[in-house]
Amino acid sequence: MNMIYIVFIVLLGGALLTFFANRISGLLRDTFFLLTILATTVLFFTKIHIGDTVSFTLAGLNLKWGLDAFGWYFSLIVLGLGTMAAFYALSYMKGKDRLGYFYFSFLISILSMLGILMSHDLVSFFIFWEVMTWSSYLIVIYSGRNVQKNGINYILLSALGAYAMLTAIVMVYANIHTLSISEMINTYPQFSHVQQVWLPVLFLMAFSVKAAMMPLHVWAPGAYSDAPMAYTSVFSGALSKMGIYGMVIVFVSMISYLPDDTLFKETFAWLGAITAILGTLWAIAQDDARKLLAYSSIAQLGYIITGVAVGTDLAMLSALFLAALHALFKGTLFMAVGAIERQTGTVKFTEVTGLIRKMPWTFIASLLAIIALAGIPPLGGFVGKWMLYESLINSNHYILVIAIFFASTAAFLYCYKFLFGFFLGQEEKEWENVKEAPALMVLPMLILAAGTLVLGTFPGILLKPADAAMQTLGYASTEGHLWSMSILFNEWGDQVLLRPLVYAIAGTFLFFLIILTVKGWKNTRYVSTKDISSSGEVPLEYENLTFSVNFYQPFLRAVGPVMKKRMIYYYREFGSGMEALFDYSRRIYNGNGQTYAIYVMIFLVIILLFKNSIFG
Amino acid sequence: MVGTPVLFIAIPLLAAFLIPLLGFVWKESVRILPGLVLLYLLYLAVNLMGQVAHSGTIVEVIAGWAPPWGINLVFSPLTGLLTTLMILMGFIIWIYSYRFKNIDFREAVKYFILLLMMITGSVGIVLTGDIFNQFVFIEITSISAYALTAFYKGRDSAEASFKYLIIGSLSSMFLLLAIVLIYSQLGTLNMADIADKAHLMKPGFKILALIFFITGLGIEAEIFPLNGWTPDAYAQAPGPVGAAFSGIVVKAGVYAMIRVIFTLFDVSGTHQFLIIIGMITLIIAEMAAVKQDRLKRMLAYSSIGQMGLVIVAFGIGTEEGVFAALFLMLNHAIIKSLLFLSGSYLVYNSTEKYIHETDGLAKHLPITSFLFALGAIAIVGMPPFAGFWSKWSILSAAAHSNMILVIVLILSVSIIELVYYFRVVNRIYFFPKQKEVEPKRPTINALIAMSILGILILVIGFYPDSVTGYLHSASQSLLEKGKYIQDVLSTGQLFIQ
Amino acid sequence: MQEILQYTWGALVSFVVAFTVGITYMGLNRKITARVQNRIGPPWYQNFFDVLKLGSKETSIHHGVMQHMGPAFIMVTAVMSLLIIPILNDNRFFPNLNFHGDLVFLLYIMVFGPLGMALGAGQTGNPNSAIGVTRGLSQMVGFEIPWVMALVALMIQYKTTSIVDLMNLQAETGRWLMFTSPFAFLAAVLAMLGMFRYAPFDIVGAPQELASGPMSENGGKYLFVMMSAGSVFAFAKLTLYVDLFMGGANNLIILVVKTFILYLIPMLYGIVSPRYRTEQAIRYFWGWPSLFGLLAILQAVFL
Amino acid sequence: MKKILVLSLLAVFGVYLLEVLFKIDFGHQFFLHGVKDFYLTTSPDKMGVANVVTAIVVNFRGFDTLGEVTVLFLATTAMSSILYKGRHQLGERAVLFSSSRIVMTGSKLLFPAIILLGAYVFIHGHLTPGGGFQGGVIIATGFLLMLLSYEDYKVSHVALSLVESLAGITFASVGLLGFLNGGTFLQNFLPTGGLNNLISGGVIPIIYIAVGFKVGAELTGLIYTALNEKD
Amino acid sequence: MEFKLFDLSIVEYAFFITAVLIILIGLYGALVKKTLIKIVIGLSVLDAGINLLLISVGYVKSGTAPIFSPALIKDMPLTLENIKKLSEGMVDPVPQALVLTAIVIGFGVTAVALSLVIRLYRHHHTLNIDEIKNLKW
Repeated sequence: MNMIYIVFIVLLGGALLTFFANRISGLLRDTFFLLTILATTVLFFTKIHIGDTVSFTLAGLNLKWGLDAFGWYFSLIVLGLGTMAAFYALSYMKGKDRLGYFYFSFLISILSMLGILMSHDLVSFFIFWEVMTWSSYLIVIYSGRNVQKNGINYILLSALGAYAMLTAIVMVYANIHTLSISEMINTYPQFSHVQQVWLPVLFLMAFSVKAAMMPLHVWAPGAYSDAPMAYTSVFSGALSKMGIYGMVIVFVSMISYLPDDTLFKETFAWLGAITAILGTLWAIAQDDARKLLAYSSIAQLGYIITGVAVGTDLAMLSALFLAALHALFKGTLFMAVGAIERQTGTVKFTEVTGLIRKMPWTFIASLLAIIALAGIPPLGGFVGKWMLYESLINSNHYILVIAIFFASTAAFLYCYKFLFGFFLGQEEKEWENVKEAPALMVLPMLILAAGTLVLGTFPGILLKPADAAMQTLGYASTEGHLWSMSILFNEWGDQVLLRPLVYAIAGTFLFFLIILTVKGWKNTRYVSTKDISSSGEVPLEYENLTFSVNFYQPFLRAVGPVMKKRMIYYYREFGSGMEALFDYSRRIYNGNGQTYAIYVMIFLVIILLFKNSIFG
Repeated sequence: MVGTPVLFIAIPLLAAFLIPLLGFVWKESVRILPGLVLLYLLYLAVNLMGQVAHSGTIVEVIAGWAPPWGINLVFSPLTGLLTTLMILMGFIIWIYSYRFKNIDFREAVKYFILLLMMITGSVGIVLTGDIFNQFVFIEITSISAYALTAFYKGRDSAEASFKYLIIGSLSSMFLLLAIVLIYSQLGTLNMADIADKAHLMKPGFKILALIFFITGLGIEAEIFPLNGWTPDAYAQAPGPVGAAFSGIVVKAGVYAMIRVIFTLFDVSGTHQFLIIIGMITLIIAEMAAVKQDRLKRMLAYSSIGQMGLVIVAFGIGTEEGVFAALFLMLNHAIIKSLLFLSGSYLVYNSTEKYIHETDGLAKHLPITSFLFALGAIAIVGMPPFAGFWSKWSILSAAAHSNMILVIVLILSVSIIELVYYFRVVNRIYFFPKQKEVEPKRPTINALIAMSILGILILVIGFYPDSVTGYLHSASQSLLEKGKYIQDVLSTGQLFIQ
Repeated sequence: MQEILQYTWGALVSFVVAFTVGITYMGLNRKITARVQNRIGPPWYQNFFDVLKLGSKETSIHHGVMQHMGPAFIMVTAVMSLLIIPILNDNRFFPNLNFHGDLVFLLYIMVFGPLGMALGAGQTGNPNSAIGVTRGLSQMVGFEIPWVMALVALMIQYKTTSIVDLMNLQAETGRWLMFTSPFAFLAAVLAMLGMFRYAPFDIVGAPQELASGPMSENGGKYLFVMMSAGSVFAFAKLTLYVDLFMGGANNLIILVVKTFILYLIPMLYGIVSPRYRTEQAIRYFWGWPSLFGLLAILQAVFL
Repeated sequence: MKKILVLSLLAVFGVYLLEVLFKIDFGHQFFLHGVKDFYLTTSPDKMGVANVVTAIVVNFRGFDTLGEVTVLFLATTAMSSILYKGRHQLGERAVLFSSSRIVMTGSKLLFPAIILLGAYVFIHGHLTPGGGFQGGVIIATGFLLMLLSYEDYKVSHVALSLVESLAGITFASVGLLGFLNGGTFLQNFLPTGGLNNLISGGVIPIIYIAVGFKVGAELTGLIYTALNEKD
Repeated sequence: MEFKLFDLSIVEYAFFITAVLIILIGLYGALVKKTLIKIVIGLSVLDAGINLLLISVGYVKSGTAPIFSPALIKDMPLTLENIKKLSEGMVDPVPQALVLTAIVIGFGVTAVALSLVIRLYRHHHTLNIDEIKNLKW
């Protein structure tokens, strides 16, 4: 039996075992869960090699699964983050109910993501896509909060996208009578012009939903914040990347054939940029950490989409790099929020402050992740951002680069809000007894955060598989030309040597940190944050010194007009309008049997009157 | 040789006549006998299916008169498939309703007779090769359905039943008119014979007969303006009967209509008409379902919508389209029955059957709720459950016929469908339970019945090949009109006395 | 090894130079402001004493680890930008890391400091610090736009992202970019007003409103590091402008003269200006300066 | 408004229906290959049934008749199911008539004659006009007459359902016997006898007698159920 | 055959016209009348109309009943030719058989309908169909 089958069987079987073990004992369930994900990871990375394929026939359709370098790159994200989140989940979910259900959905969603990455035909791609949708939907509604709002929004938009994709798939199938993705890509140039335009549009609709692109992003804030954080890290870090995965394929294999005057790429790049900007602005306005991170995810995915849409070597490389990196730091951040939620019971910046001394490890992980998110040099985020900017400038997207830059500058605001809101500021009495999260939660965060640190200096570790992935897509190898282990080049030949820069930064930082710490070490003592000089007075105990409400009021006032109405407002208007229409339509059934009989006669008479035109 | 198709009619009739008698002897036999009959028929159906797959259509003449003079039963891959499906659904519904609600002996006698007859009538509609005989079976089915709709006394069931009856009477009127028109032209009632001679009819007769057939059978097939009775009847009938409606009766109605359109009259434009009418049915029904506040009405509207989809798929008219339609009929029978069966335990003790009464029942009825959720996910076409494959086949059939608009409409409507199903599932799982609701634990029979359906959904979902072979031969047999005529008309000569 | 020593040596020397010049400029600023306002003002070397005083003061309290790290972050920014920005046209004397003076890297390392400062200030628990920080960060989003526009305009016009390349270009042609790309220069200079946080953009640490904003709670060694970093960073920024727009400098004296002339712009503008509120400041930067930036890009693309 | 709508709908319907019907050459069936000729010749020739309609009803289209009987059976079942109110409420007359002695006596006199007429009609179904249905209806009128005349007239439910079921079973079993005899369902397996003899036509009289019993019992049951309905 | 208003042949179609009129009257009753009983009556009338139509379709001009009664046969030997000759003068027996079935079915439906009316009256205490609208939308 082929290893590919075995991986899927292990995952499915493990999921079911976990589900049923829940009835027997919690320990057994946890063991199964952990074993399943570990076994999958190990089997996947040791036994399945790039190039392996299996094919079989189901319902008269030829289905083919296999692994290529491109899929491998993304499965790295999925399984890496998935494993970490699994460890994290063990501790995070402890004591909650319906755990069998949660772990089952978790594993199934991992399975579906691997399935997507290994599908070489459209039907299994779609099947796994839908499985991914509902398995993640199950987790979104797991908490039972706002299911009717956020859950439905999620499933609704996902279905919208999935059905758009399904339309495209059947169009392809009807045209070329085969479902193979590579076949579709090969024959794409021979499609009619209308189809050439519509196919990518429909596919991209599906992918944009998962990648939370404007204007299909409205599900994301709710869904991300409603799912348990152990899963949201996967959700935002890995699952949304499936959208990116699809987008890359569509852009490389279809849209690059379209004539330039269709403005396809431009539109998409701009949609990505607008997503980034709006996501950032809305993230700034949030008081709920989960929402903040959700909007931030939208924004980050916006960068990635822009990179994909621009599609030059460097842009694509940056998009792939950012995709992996986003998994690392957003995974960390969601986990951190989860840890805080678990330890304090709230995730509102307006409620919890000053945790830095209570949860130092969480803070360190968050700090690293935030620095990576902001794209500040010594960490991995900078590498991705640098490549993105350079690629945009190199490929003459001048205004786009400004837009992206605006978004990433504004991102500092919410980055700071995250750190300040939770960790800095006043240490309130209410949170005096908060403890650091258990090691099983902290370690995954730290590992992921360390990943960003390593990648900041040696991006080549990740760029190598990314490069291999791009070669699968038909790009030439860019190693040595655009990147090496720790050097980045742009397409004009300018370069950034990361190592000396990082060493210099680290050296300076440590030097001054040591100076600052050592100087007067003995005499400097820690005092409570209450003990401050407020206009020359020491404030009293009960004075409120926490600044967290209306945090960025001036800024939001400046960008006010943009943020007057959220996109979801228009969706809601549309939705309620439709529901009113539906409600009106069902009044046809007015309850009177005679009326129904008259309908029968009307139907008959209409057909009789038009029989010549109906039955030619 | 385990039997012939006529046993599908004869044995249940015999049983139905026997049940009152046996009731005098042993009361429990009233409940058991229908099950035994159905079990035997299931065995028979499966055997005959194998035989048909092996050696082609079985045509059985009645009373020894060859077609077109006598009545004949046709057990082709298509009718055999539908028969098997109906018997299977009937058997499952029997398991489910073995001890459903606390009805006394006298009621049980009537309930099981009527249920058995409804199933038999539907099977007869499918099997028979005679147009008037089909009418008789339609009436058998309808009368049992009226009575079963009005079975519960405490509700507005009589109202629903009366509406059904008015429209059903119109339906039988139209059918008879159509039969009159055909007979006045051709002097024959055998379907194969009519199909063979249809070109001899004056065009006016042909079109008018077709229109009457479409109207009359459209009522049974729940086409849009003709389906006023449907939601009421589905909602007011006992749960298993609702399942039987959507799993059995409607299927028979659709089959009759499709047989008329595909085999009897080959009028151009009918297919487009089917697509349009099916589409309207689909859209209106799904729209009406969204704002329903009663569970069973919602399911009923959804059922109408699915039937519209089936009709659209038939309207596509290609082998793929017919395949898709049959697949959808199969899946819909299984899934919607599961929804009705599990749904009626979710609103078991309620009189109004409001959706909000199901809030938070997942904790109290875990398996029922799970099966309902499974059904909901399956019916909206989420892979890897059964509904996906039928949706896929419809879409690919439409795509092969270049009906992009149809695809888009079907999918947009699917989104609506998804919304209202998931809303209900969410309520069941995540809303706080209403205080005054007293959930009733399903009996072991009910659990078995629902689980069988759930397993079927999974089996078809994960391994669609288990049914696609039969469906393909069925769809071919529907489209091979000449072969049908030949099969029926050539068997006869041997049997003349 | 020798290279590393050389770099370190260069870094140290340039640090000292930048520190001295920066502090002097600040002193001059105080003096000139005072004179304009008809006061006598402190002597120009007053700031040296201030810094020395702060450096030698003993700090006895702190509010947590970020208070140590914040100033270190700021210092990193200052030092790194100094290392990246070529100080003189001829690199031999100050052979820093400027052999790849990449503009995008520079842009990012320049926001490292504000973030560090914000973190350090946040740790202190003083609400005024946080308020100041939010204002500062908001304002930063404002002025970064014209600033980036100007830089992008330069980059695309000359197809390079390296400062060194731009300097060489000016040296070869002999034309300063402030004349060949006047809109970029205008945008950059207007952005510089915000960068220096002098009036009218001084709401971040407005003493009358905020009791000195982010800096409150920081005294002694912290303020010492911050002040030195600030002065070094100020000099680095001015040098960058000189490098980019004014042809760089061949020796230190020319550099000092050019930077001082440049420094006069925010200083004088600030002296005669009232104070903007944060959102006014942001809107200001998104108004004319950004328009200039846009024009600069258009010029770069079409001319 | 509704009336106008309905009238116009009906007008259109009627016009279209008549338009087609007028194309039929009334009284002249023009189809050549219809089934009726076969029936008309085969019935007396091969089956020994003089009444061709009976031959059609019971044999050629006997399956329809089985269904028809089932419909009646279902109608009684349905009616009693619909009107059933619980185990103790049945058996009381809802409608009471006070008839005069003349009516009562007359009914008593007429009743056997009616029953006899009914029996005659269904026994001679294959020879003369009439048959099981007609005979059954006549029998039922006899019971109706009694029920109308006597307010305490009772028909045994058990007996009714026994007759119903047995008659139904007879019909179905005769059909099955034909089947088991090596032929097809409802096939004649008895000698046909001579035309216009009482004992002729094979199974046809047997079935028709069963039908007569069944229809009589069912119609009586229907009337009885409806009469016993009490508000 | 064309339909002319003043053609005498209209008499020949009296059966059809009457049948259709009865159908329409029945339909009118079922569709317009408010009382449940009247609706049921309408449906019965409708049935009657259809049955009449069905019968008249099978009519053969001056045909006899399809019964080979001794009076008809007289002393003719029952050869196939004779039977054929006799049968030519007979009306079509098939519609009669069908009508028999249709009547019974109509009867069954009417019985069910009436029992439903009883139930409805018991439940709603009215026979007006406009007031029996608990189930809608």
